[in-house]
Amino acid sequence: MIDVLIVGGGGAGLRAAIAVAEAVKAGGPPLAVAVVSKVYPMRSHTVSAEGGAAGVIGIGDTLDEHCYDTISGGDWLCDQDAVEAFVAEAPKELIQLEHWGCPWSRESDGRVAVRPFGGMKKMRTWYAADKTGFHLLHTLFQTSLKYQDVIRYDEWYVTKLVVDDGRVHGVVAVEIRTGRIETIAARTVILATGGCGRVFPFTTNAAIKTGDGMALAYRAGAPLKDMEFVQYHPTGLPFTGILITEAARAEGGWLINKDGYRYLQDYDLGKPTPTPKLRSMELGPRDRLSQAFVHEQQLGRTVDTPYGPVVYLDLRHLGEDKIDARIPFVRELCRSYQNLDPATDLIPVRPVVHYMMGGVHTDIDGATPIAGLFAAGETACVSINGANRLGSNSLPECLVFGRRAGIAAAEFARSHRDGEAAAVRTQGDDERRRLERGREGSSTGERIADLREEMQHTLEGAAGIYRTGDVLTKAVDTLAELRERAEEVRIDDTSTAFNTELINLQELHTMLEVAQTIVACALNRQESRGAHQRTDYPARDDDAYLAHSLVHRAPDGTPSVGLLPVTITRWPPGERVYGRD
Amino acid sequence: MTGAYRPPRDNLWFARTRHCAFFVLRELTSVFVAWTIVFLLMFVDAVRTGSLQEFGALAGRPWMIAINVLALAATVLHTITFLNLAPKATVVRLDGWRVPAWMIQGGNHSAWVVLSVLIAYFILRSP
Amino acid sequence: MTETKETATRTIRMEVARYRPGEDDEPVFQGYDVPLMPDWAVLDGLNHIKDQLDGSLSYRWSCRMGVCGSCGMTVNGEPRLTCGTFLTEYGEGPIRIEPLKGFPVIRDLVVDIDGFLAKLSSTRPWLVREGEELPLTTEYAQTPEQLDAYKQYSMCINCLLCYSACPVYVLDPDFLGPAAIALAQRYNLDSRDMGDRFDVLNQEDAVWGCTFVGECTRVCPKHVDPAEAIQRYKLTAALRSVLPWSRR
Amino acid sequence: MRRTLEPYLWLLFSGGGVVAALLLPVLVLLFGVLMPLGVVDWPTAEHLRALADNVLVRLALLAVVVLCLFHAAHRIRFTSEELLGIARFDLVIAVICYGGAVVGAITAGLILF
Ligand SMILES: Cc1cc2nc3c(=O)[nH]c(=O)nc-3n(C[C@H](O)[C@H](O)[C@H](O)COP(=O)(O)OP(=O)(O)OC[C@H]3O[C@@H](n4cnc5c(N)ncnc54)[C@H](O)[C@@H]3O)c2cc1C
Ligand code: SF4
Ligand code: F3S
Ligand code: FES
Repeated sequence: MIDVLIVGGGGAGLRAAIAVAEAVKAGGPPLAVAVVSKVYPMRSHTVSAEGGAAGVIGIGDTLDEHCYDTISGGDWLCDQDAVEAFVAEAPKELIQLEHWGCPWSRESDGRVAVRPFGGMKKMRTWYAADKTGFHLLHTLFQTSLKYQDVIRYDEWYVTKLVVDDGRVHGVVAVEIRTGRIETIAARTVILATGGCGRVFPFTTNAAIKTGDGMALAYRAGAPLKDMEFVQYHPTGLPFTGILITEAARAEGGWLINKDGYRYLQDYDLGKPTPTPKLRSMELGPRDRLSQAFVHEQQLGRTVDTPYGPVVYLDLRHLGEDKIDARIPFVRELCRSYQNLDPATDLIPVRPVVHYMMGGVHTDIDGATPIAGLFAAGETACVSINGANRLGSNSLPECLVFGRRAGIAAAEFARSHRDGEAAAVRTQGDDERRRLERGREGSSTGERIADLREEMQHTLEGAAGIYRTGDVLTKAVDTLAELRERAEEVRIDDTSTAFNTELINLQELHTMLEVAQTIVACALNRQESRGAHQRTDYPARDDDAYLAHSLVHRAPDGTPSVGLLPVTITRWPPGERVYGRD
Repeated sequence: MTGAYRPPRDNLWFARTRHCAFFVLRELTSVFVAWTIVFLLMFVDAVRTGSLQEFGALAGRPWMIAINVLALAATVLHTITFLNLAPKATVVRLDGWRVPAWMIQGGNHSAWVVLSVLIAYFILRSP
Repeated sequence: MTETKETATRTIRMEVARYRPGEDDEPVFQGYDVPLMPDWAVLDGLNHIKDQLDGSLSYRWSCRMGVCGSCGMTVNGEPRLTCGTFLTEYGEGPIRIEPLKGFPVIRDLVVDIDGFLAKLSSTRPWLVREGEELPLTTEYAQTPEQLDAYKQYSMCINCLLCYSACPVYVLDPDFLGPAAIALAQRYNLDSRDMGDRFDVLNQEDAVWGCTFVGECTRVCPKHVDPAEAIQRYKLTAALRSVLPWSRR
Repeated sequence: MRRTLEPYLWLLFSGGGVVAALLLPVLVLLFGVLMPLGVVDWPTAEHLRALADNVLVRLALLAVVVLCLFHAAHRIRFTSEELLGIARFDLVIAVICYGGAVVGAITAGLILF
């Protein structure tokens, strides 16, 4: 019997695991803590975060300013109590990571260095060159090795939450290596499974980001929140979708169109200055920058490539030395994947799906409405990101709420020491039978990949940067039909050992489920706010929609959307102003 | 599940890549280092027992010369590889600045040349 | 990934090692023809096989940007990250894809790396402090020069190409190996670390097993230079053995 | 902690490597190639004797011989194990290799002193 079972070994999951292990070390009855992850923890997608992690340390910066930037960046859809807690704890978490050995970049006097970042009024983004997530994840993973009591289920894929009578009792998981299907009983479960960028065709997200945790919670009866808010990052490499970090602009990079013109000045984002200015031009928020791209495209001022229209990111004026010192990974990526050198060439870029603001609805301690079930990291929606996340807020989010969820789960496990429910075994058996059927093979039916592609293009068409009611309505039908077709797919792999086709099939199901919630929420929100832009409802409508979307799974499996008020503490809704002082 | 596949030992691993072959060559120079020492000891023995004549005759045999030409090639290879790799173990930092490998290597090779000239001078200078 | 608008007129042959436990006694090669797209990495070729030709092929991948470390395989005899190795590097083909050498093969291109994780843990790869911790309001000071002293060794993505390339490891799986030692050195050389890893590193199967083949450094995609890390620790350990009062 | 002799052997190996690198090529070149070929003349017996009678020179020679032999023994030990896959007999091989070096060193001592 596991006390705290964490699904996911990325930034949020590992931080939660260490929090529980430390709580045990600090005294009280011992707790069995386990991390289940479908990849080895250090392969989790946190590894690819580049730019940095925000936390107030600089002189002349205040917690309130970080709150305000976050809330206005999120177009007032953030829960302000959560933002306040987040902003207050972020610096502590970043220092904690420093104490664990994270190689933060430094000032010459030995203090941690900070850099500017999009939408932030002050310099408060900590960074480890441009491999922040990589260093953060490896520091967490290596530190977690110190706690030998943390049980690890590496390369186990969770397919189901066992929930009975409103309370979680564990998970059903496949050991990928052997194909063994097991029910792992647990007093509490923390979902830290990351985002779902893979429901879109063109994304910075890794293959593993298929929204599993969201679907697990949703199927188990927990609501998802704000699923319509999908962040496009303005600068992805055209073929691969590899991210060119915002740090490239923070260090002084320019976005130019096909005429070499810094087009952002036409979109109320300020006037061009030779050196970067905070909260202005290239350092505006991501939603606004990605929207500007679409307008440029409509004006015919983008450049066509085999992989779609692009604009250019110009880093040439920064010079080789600065590029190598501050953003070496950008240069490495451009050289290996785009065959160009940013010191001498323009980088072609276009907006790319990057981050999910929405996720499993939780309170400020990561608790979901299902007793014993918690969520943290990108898979959760504590509502600090609102309608648009600011770059460098999400790594600290993983840390702050990973820790909070860990502590809350430990607390819950200690106070609810009752045993497992009878339902656990039957639910586990049903799930095993279902999965075993997926290994029986089938030479008829469509290919998993084809359905996946159809889903991705449906989403891109309907829930892209700009949306409209008609297309969304059609997408609802397409997705429903795809779900049916996904029940009868062709299966080539019938073996038990490392059967990745079985996993891909489960992922297709979870992605379809998540895709339906995205489209349903987008259809329901008849206004434009942050990353959700409806051409048929171009204005923000605070009277009707200053509220979170909350989506439940109806008994027939379709999403049913409602609204939940936003928590406002000290910052009443206002206009989002960038580049104007 | 039946077990994982464990590939058998590859007896020709050193022939699979140029780099591995070169590594083995580098290591095998040690045989010639040993030979050179044996040869030198024979020489010193000849000097001390006054049998230089016989030694000279032996050293002049064609096969002996052939071996020593090989030994020369091997010891030179040893020198070059060994001096080039030395900076790996000895990272020198001056005031935080890391002395680049090529400088250390350059220094090593210069020392080699100077020492060789000195030795040749002491051996060859007429008394 | 976006749909490729250009259609490939040419294809390239990929010969992929297949091993199904229980069915095969040893790996067999299976050939597939994939479109020779100018931008495709070897991994894109594998994904094409999996998606369109044969769903039963198993291999690991995730980030496809050279940072998660999961897609290492042997490509035409060389250990490579398949997401960063392009089809066009191989001219007319064929391209032979095998699992990383030196590890037990679980299935097709998937190898067992648990041994490495155990080794990594054994070197205590975390920051060791003694005495009072600073409160969570202050960081330990570290100058850019002090950061530089270990930074290179902290870049390891655990892709294990170095193990696969190291003949010593392939011949003797007990060898602690390049990446684990480089990561131990990453902490040893960190100005904030007070730990001591002499007991683990000064072993015949640890630094003394390395005969400085140097292949680890040559194949490392992240320029970690594990060969250097190991030789440096040999010097440290040797000096410490003869000068017992010198620490580090 | 298990004690190991490896650091000491490695120091001998490295020292020997440096000495061999710096000194051996010129010596083989002169005594093994150029003199036997008659490109340069052999030095006179007196000159050589005078050199060899100098205690410092003899001590230095002994040091060179010992270090180089250990260098070679160490490499031969590992290379033979790697090439032939006989690492499990390491103990025996080590005894043979380093034993050879010790015998060589004693012989050198006898010749020199
Ligand atoms: C390219 C890129 C750059 C970014 N840069 C920044 C940045 O500079 N600053 C910033 O603040 N944020 C950045 N982000 C966002 C940030 O990195 C992510 O939001 C964050 O890392 C998510 O962490 P996580 O712990 O929630 O999930 P992940 O790190 O994605 O981990 C998910 C874990 O869940 C496991 N898992 C998932 N499903 C299952 C299942 N069914 N069964 C078992 N295990 C499962 C996975 O194995 C994995 O271990 C970036 C994101 C991307 C894609
Ligand atoms: S040292 Fe280099 S090759 Fe080895 S695991 Fe680390 S990154 Fe990969
Ligand atoms: S290849 Fe192997 S032998 Fe040493 S230098 Fe690298 S670990
Ligand atoms: S897929 Fe992540 S390193 Fe290649």
